[in-house]
Amino acid sequence: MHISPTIKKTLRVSKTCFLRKLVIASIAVLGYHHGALAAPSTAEVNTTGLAVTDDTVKVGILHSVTGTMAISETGSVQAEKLAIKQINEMGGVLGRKIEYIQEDGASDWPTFAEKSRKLLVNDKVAAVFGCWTSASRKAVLPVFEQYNGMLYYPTFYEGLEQSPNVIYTGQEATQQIIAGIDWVVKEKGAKKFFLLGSDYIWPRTSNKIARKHIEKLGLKVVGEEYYPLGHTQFNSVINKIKLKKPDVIYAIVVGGSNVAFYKQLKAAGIDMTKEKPVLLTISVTEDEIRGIGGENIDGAYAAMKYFQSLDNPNNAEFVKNFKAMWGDDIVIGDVTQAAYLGPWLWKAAVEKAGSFDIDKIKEASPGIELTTAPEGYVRVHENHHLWSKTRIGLAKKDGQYQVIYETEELMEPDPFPEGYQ
Amino acid sequence: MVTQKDFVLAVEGLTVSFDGFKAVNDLSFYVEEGEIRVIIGPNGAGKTTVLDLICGKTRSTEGSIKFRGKELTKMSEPAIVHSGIGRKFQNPSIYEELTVFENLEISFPRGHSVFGALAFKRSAEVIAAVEEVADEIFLSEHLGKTAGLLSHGQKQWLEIGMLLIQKPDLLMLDEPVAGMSVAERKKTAELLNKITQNRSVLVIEHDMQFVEDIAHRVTVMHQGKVLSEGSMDFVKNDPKVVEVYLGH
Amino acid sequence: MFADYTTTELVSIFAMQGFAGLILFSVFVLMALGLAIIFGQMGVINMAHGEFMILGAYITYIISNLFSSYLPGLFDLYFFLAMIVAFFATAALGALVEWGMIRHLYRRPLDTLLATWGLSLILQQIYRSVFGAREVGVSLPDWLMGSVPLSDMIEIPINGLFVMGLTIIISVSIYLLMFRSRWGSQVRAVVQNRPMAAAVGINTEKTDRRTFALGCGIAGIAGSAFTMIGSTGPTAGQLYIVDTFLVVVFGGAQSLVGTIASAFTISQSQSTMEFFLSGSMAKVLTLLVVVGILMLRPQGLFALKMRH
Amino acid sequence: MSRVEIRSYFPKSDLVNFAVLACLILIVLPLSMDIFRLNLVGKYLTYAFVALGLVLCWGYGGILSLGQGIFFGLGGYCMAMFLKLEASDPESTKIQSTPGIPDFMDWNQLTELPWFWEPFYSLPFTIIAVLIVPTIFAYIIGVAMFKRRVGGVYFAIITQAVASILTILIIGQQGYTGGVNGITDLRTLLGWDIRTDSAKYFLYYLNAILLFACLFFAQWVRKSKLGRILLAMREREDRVRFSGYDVSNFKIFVFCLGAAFSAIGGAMFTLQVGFMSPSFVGIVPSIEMVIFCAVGGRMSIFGAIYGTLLVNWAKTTFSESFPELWLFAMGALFIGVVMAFPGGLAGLYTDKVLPFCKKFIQKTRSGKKPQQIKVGPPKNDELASPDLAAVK
Repeated sequence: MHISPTIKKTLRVSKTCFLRKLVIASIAVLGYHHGALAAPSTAEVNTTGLAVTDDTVKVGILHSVTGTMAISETGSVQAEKLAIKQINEMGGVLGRKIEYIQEDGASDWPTFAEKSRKLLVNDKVAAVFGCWTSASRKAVLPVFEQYNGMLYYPTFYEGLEQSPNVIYTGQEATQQIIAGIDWVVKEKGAKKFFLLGSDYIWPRTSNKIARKHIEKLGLKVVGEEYYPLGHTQFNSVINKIKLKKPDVIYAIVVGGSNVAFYKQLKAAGIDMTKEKPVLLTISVTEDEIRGIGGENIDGAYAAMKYFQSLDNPNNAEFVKNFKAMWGDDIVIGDVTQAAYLGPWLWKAAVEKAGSFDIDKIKEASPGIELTTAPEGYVRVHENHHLWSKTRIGLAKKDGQYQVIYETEELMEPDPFPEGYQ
Repeated sequence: MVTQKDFVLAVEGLTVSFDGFKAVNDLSFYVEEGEIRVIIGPNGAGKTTVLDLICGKTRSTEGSIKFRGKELTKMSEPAIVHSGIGRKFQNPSIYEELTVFENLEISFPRGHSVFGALAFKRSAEVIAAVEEVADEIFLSEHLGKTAGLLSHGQKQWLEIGMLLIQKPDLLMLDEPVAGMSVAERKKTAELLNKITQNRSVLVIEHDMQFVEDIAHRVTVMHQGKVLSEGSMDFVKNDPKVVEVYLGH
Repeated sequence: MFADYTTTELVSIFAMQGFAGLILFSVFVLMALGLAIIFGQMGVINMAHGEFMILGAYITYIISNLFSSYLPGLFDLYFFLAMIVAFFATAALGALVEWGMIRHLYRRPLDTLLATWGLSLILQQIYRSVFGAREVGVSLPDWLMGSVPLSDMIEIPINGLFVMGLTIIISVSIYLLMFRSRWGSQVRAVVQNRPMAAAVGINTEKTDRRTFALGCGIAGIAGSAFTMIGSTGPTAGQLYIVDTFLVVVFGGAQSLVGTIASAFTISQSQSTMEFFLSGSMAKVLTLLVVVGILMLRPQGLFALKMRH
Repeated sequence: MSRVEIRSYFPKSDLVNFAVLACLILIVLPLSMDIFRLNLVGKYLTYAFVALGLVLCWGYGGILSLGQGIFFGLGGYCMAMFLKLEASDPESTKIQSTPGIPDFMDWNQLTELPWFWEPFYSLPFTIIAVLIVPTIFAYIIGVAMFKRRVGGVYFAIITQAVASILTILIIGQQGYTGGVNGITDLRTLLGWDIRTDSAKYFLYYLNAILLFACLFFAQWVRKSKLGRILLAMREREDRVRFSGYDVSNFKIFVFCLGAAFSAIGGAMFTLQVGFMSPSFVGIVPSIEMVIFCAVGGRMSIFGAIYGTLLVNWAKTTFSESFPELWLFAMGALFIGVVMAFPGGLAGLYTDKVLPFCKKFIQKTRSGKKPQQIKVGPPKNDELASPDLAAVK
């Protein structure tokens, strides 16, 4: 994986504040004396008429600020703004400060399509960081492909998609699922699984992958249930769980339903700390726990690539900066971290390509690596997804996860898993 | 028992109960061809309910209503109307947002199906019919006026006119002169006498003077039953009727 | 369908599902009682009912935070205070809304629907601005958590029992208030014949305002109780509104007993079906059956036949 | 039709309205906007179909449906199914385990096309289905409700419930419907790329022409006896019934008509936006469409279109600059229109602007001398207006 040494260096130095300041200072000094060197000419780096001037470059942030999804997407917006701010403090991208245009998708898929068209056609942004649900991504995807835009999509999702115009900074389903199930089988001796989800594509596809994998291991799925989005009564399914006595409840419940599900699970006498059964989820990040309440989910396990409690210097720095910018009581979940990677990956790609042109970025993206990622180290795969490790977190009363396991190797992203379709 | 063919309307054993309360209880009466029958009775006697039952607004629990030998109790309201019964409501029930012309036109018996109404044309025939009725109900000067702007009496006439244009065989009027001035009342009696030449009429009324003016026969109802029936003079002197009226 | 289970299991299933149905029933009753008063008695279609409930939930959230910061010793008891405050706060908001908006619209029920929908949007945005777009977690006192085991299969959640108890208390209070108090007879008089009620000296405006406020207040208590089983977020109220209206309409809008009966029917059938079908299909079937029955009996289960 | 007939169906004032609207939609907007904005306007105009149907249903018929999104969605889905099949030819889906079926079916382990998708290979069938499927659905609901005399508030609530049932079904049956994502990534219509600028212009004009066709039809219905019966019915249902009309049939008709209009809007939406999703079938968009109609004026077919354009324009502008304020504005709009201007824009125009203009004209004509202006209720001739003029 080729990456220019200077970029690598730049990324590494961002690790500590002191060094970063030094770099900014030196860039400033350089810029002062040798302006032409620091910022290559606009005509050179922008041959397709994007909104790039001699000292600014426009990007778009497209998330729901209103509507039902605002709950989830707030964290992503904050992370993207933080990354942009930090990049600007380091001197921007190719010597240009990033200016962002924020649009509201209003939790409404056609609005997402409309706004993405606005960002690409009217504002001619160089990249868009945004979308959260699969539905919103599906709605904007044709727009990005038609107008040749670049989307950095942060959410873990069901896979089954691979567009040259999208960099998927979250995990696709196999990365999250297979490692999680392997772990619970090996460590907890699980044999019987109960699959549960909200009724839409991500939980359904994920459960399909999970079921295939479970059955391949020669184990049993004893139940599979879906409830409409926003459903708040889970007593029936809890009864079914009690009756089927699975070893693992594999839960992919989302949104407000989550809160109801965990509260009712606890109230019904299923104490997750006793691990009878073990609860393994791929949909509850620290963000969701705030609504659920730490005491209600204490003892559950989650399989994803990032937890706020992850112990490494990159993450310590990230959490510190995030809190400094957005307040001390904020929590950071998996998607928030993935959203934070977006601007950095884009910056790296632009610098590697030496241009803002979308086609060049597309080409330059595979192989980009971030050693400064809060989750540790990520690398862009040929299929525009990220190589990343999957970790298992144990939910604690204080609303944080304790990381108890991580895969040794980076998991290869495989959006179209053989035999799972 | 007389054969029903002699009657325009034969009501027999009619009963309706609302959650156990029998508003009309085993009621029977017969209306002859060309007769003006007035139903009187104290409040709550079930007079309006009888009209509701005949025109199908309320469904009977038991009993039969035969109009020219045809059973009405199972027919839909529009079908009852088409068989030749017209009904005026207690409060003037006209379309206040439409003009007098349009009010009458809607009641003109043509284009009653959905597509009939879409294809309906305001032909010379319709205009002539409307103008003729308007003349009868003293409103020919007001054809273009929005009906909501008419006086109370005029509204009553308009509704009667809306029935006339249907050319019904049996006309049912619920308190046609309520709220009218003396002059209007006289005009209405005149109108009723004119229009009842070739049809039967069933009237509910409280105004005894008016009843005397128009009634051929009177049926007195009390607590859902017929209390007395006969000419105005007869019922006026019926001790049962006196008892009920004075008792109140 | 039944073949997969043994007889003892089936018995347990029905017992557990029956109980789950009872919890659902309590939830429905709590949601619907306030609406039944507002819609059934006053004819106002309050689409913001869910947002009134969420106000109650947010108040519970605030009070639980206040207790844990300032009176941690009394934390176990905060819930009762929270419910009372929730009641009065939502009732006050209800009275304000009635005064500012609803009273001008009594003759146009369909317009109350649109106006209150607008109100619901505004309230949602206020919640979002004040409490943030994310859901808030309301921590419960320990005694409300956990369950009472009856057999090794059957366990009864304490918060479920609490909600049920609350439902009974509120239903009985409403009954007493509406049918045994002077105020209740005034409300019913106003509903049945406004001019007459005014003529005999009832202050109809005041009665309207109090009735509306009472309906909203009950929504507040319901919202407070729902923090135990559901989520508290700016848009959570919308999840309830269609179900709630169906319960009220199905019961026969003017009958409080009907509301309770319909809540019972819908909740039991839904929870039984949920066990044998997927959750989504159970929901669809329940809604279909309710709509179907409403077509056959548009006046609802318990409407009186009236003379026209 | 005689000249008199035509005049009675299209009185002068309405002809002016038609001309103004045509001028705005066909000339002014396309000339003053780039294709991106024009495409947005085209999208808004698809909602105008729904609002137009609501004017007839709600304004004239007094039937408030909170489920118009159902028909918009069904029409849109019919069109989307055709386009999706075209986009799913074996060549472009060859990476799937079952090539030749839509991608989402493949993800859901479907190995062959469900039977009800088959006919959507045919464009003529699709066009008929766009109109017929929602209309039949509306007919079933209408018969079930109106024959049983369910009306008013009850009808509104039940349509809402039906909308939520359908949403859950569409989302739950994702193998057949595309689930919550909807049917996306639609590219061509009979090989013609619908995403190009020229296609967008064409579709905009097609949309506008269809809208005008619906407007003319609505105008005809409104001015026919049926329109007057609807008004009469709204006011005195019993009177109409006892004048020999089967009231329920008229309600069913106007409800079906509203559904058919909405369905055309839905199909045009799919063509212009390039996808269809269950979020249109739900309650929220259905109620929003009612507000478009209310803002424009529930009694005015022109108002419905201006209302739709205005609200959506405001929505786009507001949410671009102050996303947080948008809901406040929308909420205030709902309350304001209902409480202060029940007649909507159209009412404002006829009650305030028109009299003011007349006064102004009269004043300027008669110089400084204030002329006697008619006060109180308008007299015969004014109100009798063209209809009666045609009679006499």
